[in-house]
Amino acid sequence: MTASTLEFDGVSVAFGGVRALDDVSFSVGEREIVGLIGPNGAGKTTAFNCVSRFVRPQRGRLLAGGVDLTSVAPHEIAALGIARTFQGLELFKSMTVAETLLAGQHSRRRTMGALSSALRLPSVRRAEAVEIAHAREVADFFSIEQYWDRMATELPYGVQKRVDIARALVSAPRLLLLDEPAAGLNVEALAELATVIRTIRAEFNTAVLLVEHHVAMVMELCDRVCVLNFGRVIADGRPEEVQRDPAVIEAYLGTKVTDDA
Amino acid sequence: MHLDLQLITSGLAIGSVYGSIALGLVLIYRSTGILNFAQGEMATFSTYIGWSFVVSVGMPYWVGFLLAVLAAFLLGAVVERVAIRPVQNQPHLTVVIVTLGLFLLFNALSLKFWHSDVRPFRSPFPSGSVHVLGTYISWVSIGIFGVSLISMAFVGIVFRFTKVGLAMRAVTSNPMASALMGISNGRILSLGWGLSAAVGAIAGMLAANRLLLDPNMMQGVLLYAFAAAVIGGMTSPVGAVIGGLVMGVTNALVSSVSWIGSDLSLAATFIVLVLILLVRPQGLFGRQIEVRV
Amino acid sequence: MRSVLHGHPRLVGLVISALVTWLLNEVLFPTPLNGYLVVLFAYVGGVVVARLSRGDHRYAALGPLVPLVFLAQNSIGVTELTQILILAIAALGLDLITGWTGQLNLAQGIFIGLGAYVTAILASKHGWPILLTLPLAGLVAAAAGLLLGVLALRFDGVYLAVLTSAVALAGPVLLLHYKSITNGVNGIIVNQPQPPGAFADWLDTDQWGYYVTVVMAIIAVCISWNLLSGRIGRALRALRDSPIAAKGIGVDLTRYKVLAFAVGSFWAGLAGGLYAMTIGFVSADSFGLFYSIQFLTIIVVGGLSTISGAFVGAVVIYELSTNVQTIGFATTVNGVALSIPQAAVYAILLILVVIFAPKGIIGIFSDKSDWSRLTQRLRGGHNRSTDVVQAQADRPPIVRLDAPEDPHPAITSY
Amino acid sequence: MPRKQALICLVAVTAVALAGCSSKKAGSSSEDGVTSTTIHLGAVSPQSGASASFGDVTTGIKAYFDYTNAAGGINGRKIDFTVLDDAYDPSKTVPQTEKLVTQDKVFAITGNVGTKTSQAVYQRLNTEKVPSIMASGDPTMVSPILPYIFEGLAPLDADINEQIAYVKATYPGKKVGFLAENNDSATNELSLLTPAFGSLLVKQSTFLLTDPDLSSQIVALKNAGAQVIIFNGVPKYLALAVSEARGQNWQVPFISNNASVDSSFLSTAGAQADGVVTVTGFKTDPADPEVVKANDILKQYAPSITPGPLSQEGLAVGQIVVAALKAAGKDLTRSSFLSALNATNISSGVFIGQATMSPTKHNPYGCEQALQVKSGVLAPIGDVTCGS
Repeated sequence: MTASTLEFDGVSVAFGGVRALDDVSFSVGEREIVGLIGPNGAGKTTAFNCVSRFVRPQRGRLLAGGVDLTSVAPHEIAALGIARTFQGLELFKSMTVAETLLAGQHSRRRTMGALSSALRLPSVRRAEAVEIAHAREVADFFSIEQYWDRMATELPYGVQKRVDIARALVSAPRLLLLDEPAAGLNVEALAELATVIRTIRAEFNTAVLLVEHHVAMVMELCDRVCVLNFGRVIADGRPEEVQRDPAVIEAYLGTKVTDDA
Repeated sequence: MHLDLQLITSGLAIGSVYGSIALGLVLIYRSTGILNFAQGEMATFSTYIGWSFVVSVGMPYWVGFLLAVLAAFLLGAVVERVAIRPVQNQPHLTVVIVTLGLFLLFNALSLKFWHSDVRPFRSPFPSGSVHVLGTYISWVSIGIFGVSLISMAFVGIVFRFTKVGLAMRAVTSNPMASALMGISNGRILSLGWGLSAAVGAIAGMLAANRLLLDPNMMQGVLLYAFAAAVIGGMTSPVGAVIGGLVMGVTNALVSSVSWIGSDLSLAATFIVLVLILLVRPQGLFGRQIEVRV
Repeated sequence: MRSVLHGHPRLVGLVISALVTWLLNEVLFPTPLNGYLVVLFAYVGGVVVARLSRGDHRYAALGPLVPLVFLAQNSIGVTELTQILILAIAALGLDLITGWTGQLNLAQGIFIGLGAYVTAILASKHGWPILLTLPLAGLVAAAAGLLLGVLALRFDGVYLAVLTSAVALAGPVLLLHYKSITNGVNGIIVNQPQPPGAFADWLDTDQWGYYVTVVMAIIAVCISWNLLSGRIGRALRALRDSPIAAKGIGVDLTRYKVLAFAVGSFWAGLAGGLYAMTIGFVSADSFGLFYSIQFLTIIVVGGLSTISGAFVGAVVIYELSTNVQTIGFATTVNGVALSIPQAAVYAILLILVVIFAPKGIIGIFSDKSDWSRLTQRLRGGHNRSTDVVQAQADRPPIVRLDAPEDPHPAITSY
Repeated sequence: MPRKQALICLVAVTAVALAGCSSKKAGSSSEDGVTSTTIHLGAVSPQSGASASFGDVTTGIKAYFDYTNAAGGINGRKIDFTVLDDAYDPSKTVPQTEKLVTQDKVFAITGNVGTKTSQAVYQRLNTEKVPSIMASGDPTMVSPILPYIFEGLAPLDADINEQIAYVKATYPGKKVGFLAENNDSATNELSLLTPAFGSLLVKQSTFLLTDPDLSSQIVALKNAGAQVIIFNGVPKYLALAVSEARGQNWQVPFISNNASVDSSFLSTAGAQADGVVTVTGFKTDPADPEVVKANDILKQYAPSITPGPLSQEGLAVGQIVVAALKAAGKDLTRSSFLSALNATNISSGVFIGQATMSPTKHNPYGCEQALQVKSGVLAPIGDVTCGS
């Protein structure tokens, strides 16, 4: 296994008296696709939100490229090469696809540059030109170029989803967090999604951590699967190992192991 | 010492006026989610209607009073129907601008129909003051305080125990679901505005004797009433009235501090307000809004 | 260049407004009505700028020139025009805070007052040349705006409205109190600057003030456009549209919100400096809460998050609030002439504009859906009850204002 | 793209140049505003907003002009009087006044209302050589004398000096409290009260027009041991102050500025108004033929307002203007009008004594009398004093 891109090290989170995460440890290696699954309320989303720093762990460390994420502000996560998508998409409703993809590259310029922006100095123009070119490449990859000047929120749901993923990828992250990417997709789109995610890894050289209800897809797609139940890691390993794990079967008992949620 | 007590009772007296206007604000905010800048001016307008019934037409006081409250109710419902509903689906700021427009409109109409003269309007309460603990409290103030408590109880009961109140809460928190449950959203929203205008009219009619009736009677009050509603947490009738009292007493007390004095009391009062909000951003009686990620 | 009257809804709009204006002017009112004409011109100017600036930022600099149409018509005086441009500069600043960043601000007026005092004090007490004081007026206001911005981080929605209105109320009172600096309630008289040498032959004081204001307005527009059309503008809209996703892409909400307050207040301060220079008299009680609220109505009526909207809004609101006369009907009832007072006309028109053009006057021209909504309503063709339900469900929270109407620049034209 | 940019430049330059051309000031000429049948006069006053009641002054002026027109006009001409609204905001007063001068081309400004709003325009009106009578009593605008600027209201300091004299004579050695709206006229008054009373002035308490009541101010004055209250403000707040004091069982005497003691104060304060003292330059006896005539004019030509000190002041301004226009003769020019204004000497009318102006005195008032409310009516007390 290569050096880890993201490492959970004994992370615990409690809301009031409820332990959402209890001593969770697992890691995502470089260019690895890892699935995070578990029954409802198992703590998947909380784990995800810990990485985005929307939730602060009470104990434990979260390492990304040697930096402890618990000590950085939420908006600094992107600059560390971690990008995420949202289950509710959270597209910017005042922006076109093009602007969304430019906004996605926000973290690539480190300074605010208020003064140089106000005067629109040549450096700003150059940076903008580079960003536009990059945005076009990414748009091309996701086949959303024909919507370039359309308002993102006015597009069909499937296209919006692609815009959401493109917005995350356009920042050239080392780790992409996908929050239930399969939600709301039909069967064909589902099949396509797995391919898309693999291609993303190949093309963009990024590791992927996805939270997903859709167990079958996770098993097919992921290099490694981490199963949470009641805030604890009950299994962590290759899909076929995990699938056979009695603890996992027990956790999913009463619900369908293979299909949706 | 007793003079400082006088300050507090004076503050309580004017604070109950703030509270009674704040009640109307809370009613609208809670039943329709709108911050109504026109609350005070609508109350003034309704008070003039009452004044016209009682003084110009010569009706008995309570008949004129009831007619004015009824007129205010209709006015509120009509305003909701004509001016607010068309912008219901616009962002809040747009709705706020409409209520500002209503503010200007009712002010202009009061000015047009009744001119800027200050007019005397008798109070239903006896004139004169009671002398307790070395302070003088006018019967009018006691009356306003009492009625604002009754209004508060009324609004609280409407919200908590009646079907209408339940429907109001349902409409604000989940309009789609409440429509599916067969609640007529439109009627409920009109009702909310109507009730709020009626509560405002009651406050205006009772306070007119103390504030003196002129077209700008409620402008100063409205500023404090906003603050009162916010301190009270925007949704709580009890909070509105207590917020009003807090604003009244704070204003009276800060103006007696020698280095603040009366010319800075307004500034000082609002600084106190901001400090309270810094400590409790949700107001004294508001619930902490859950932060959803 | 694209046709100004591109598309048939706009044509209908123009014809209707022309008819209405004619009707108001000829049939109902005996007196000539400059005010209504000017509003109509603003409307036409709005069309031109909205159409031109769609897709090309260079045209946005035409915003300040909208009011010029009226000057050419001789329906407006140079001092009036100067004041309209000053209002527009400050409104542009408020739009940055409220329209683009979604922070409701009821205190814009006090920052204008601050700038006005800086210019007045430096110019009349310390003898500075007025033009030198203008940037300083902006900077002092920006510093104060920065402080308010930091405070505003803690508040949201109604609470932010109350915080900023508290500032708007307390500000003038404090300015009046510190008499040794501000001259208290007596105010400060500023000697208006004469045009410098070369211009003195063909410009008088008012015209000089006007040209200075025009130049400042164009600078304000250009800088605002540069800021808003690029990375910073996208960050501000991102944090307004979806704070969560904005954090996700790396926007530092705190810094950008405060930046918006500081820059927005800078324009207010600059406007204040121009105010002192062109009015020649500064007194704190001119900058109260109602003065501030005026700027909210300007940006909403003109069109939120649009640069030209600030200018069109300034023309319309200024004209409505001063030059629209009492509507006196030709008819009388029992010998008493019926009339609607000017303030009521203003209020009614304000409400009508907001109801029928919720995205502002600029919005009418850059978004077809406004017109289709309007025509649909005129035909009576929509279901009320579901409308309200939808309305309630859709209503965004107060700080998340609507999608900006500004025609989004096609990236290709950068 | 360069073509587009060039186009923009062209449009912009044309527009700016256009603005320059069309606004090129012709300079107001001596004959502006006068035709063979009309004299065009104008004024800016608050018609809307919180200070709309000050607009009663221009309503009074207009009533007198209408009355004059109905009586045949002035040397064959009728007065055409335009009043524009500034909502008491100087940033609107300047453009509105300019509009009267440059677009409406009025002959003279007769009755711009208010001190801070007039402050913003009086110097430019003098520069533009437009004869202007400001409806303000602010002494700074007429000292030093500017040739084109006159004032139509009683000078504030004359009223105040009379009040001081009254208090010193009637309540010698008593402690004085000053209760006033936080505005320029109050600051002005304070600068006269402070040297006059010295340490006897124990407390100054101010209020804003946004204050809903005056309870804390009254308590503060009472705490400071004030035995006489000098008030400067508007009728509503005088009524609030009196009723608050009486409500606290405090029978302190009030001395008020004249504008506050109007019919609305008398009716709102009711019996509590009794004893309030004020000083005025106007006749008030309802039986006086001049007062009867004034009230008749207001009733007929300004039916929408209740006659009071403000409309009465307006009437007086109208009377001074009309007298000067008549005296200027058939060949009315600005210079003949100015000479006539400088020679103003009116002995009949609503003023007490004579209204006179001269090249060294641009405010017509001189005589004052103290009045006291007795059984709901203002009655003179003491003698008329004239001269400063």
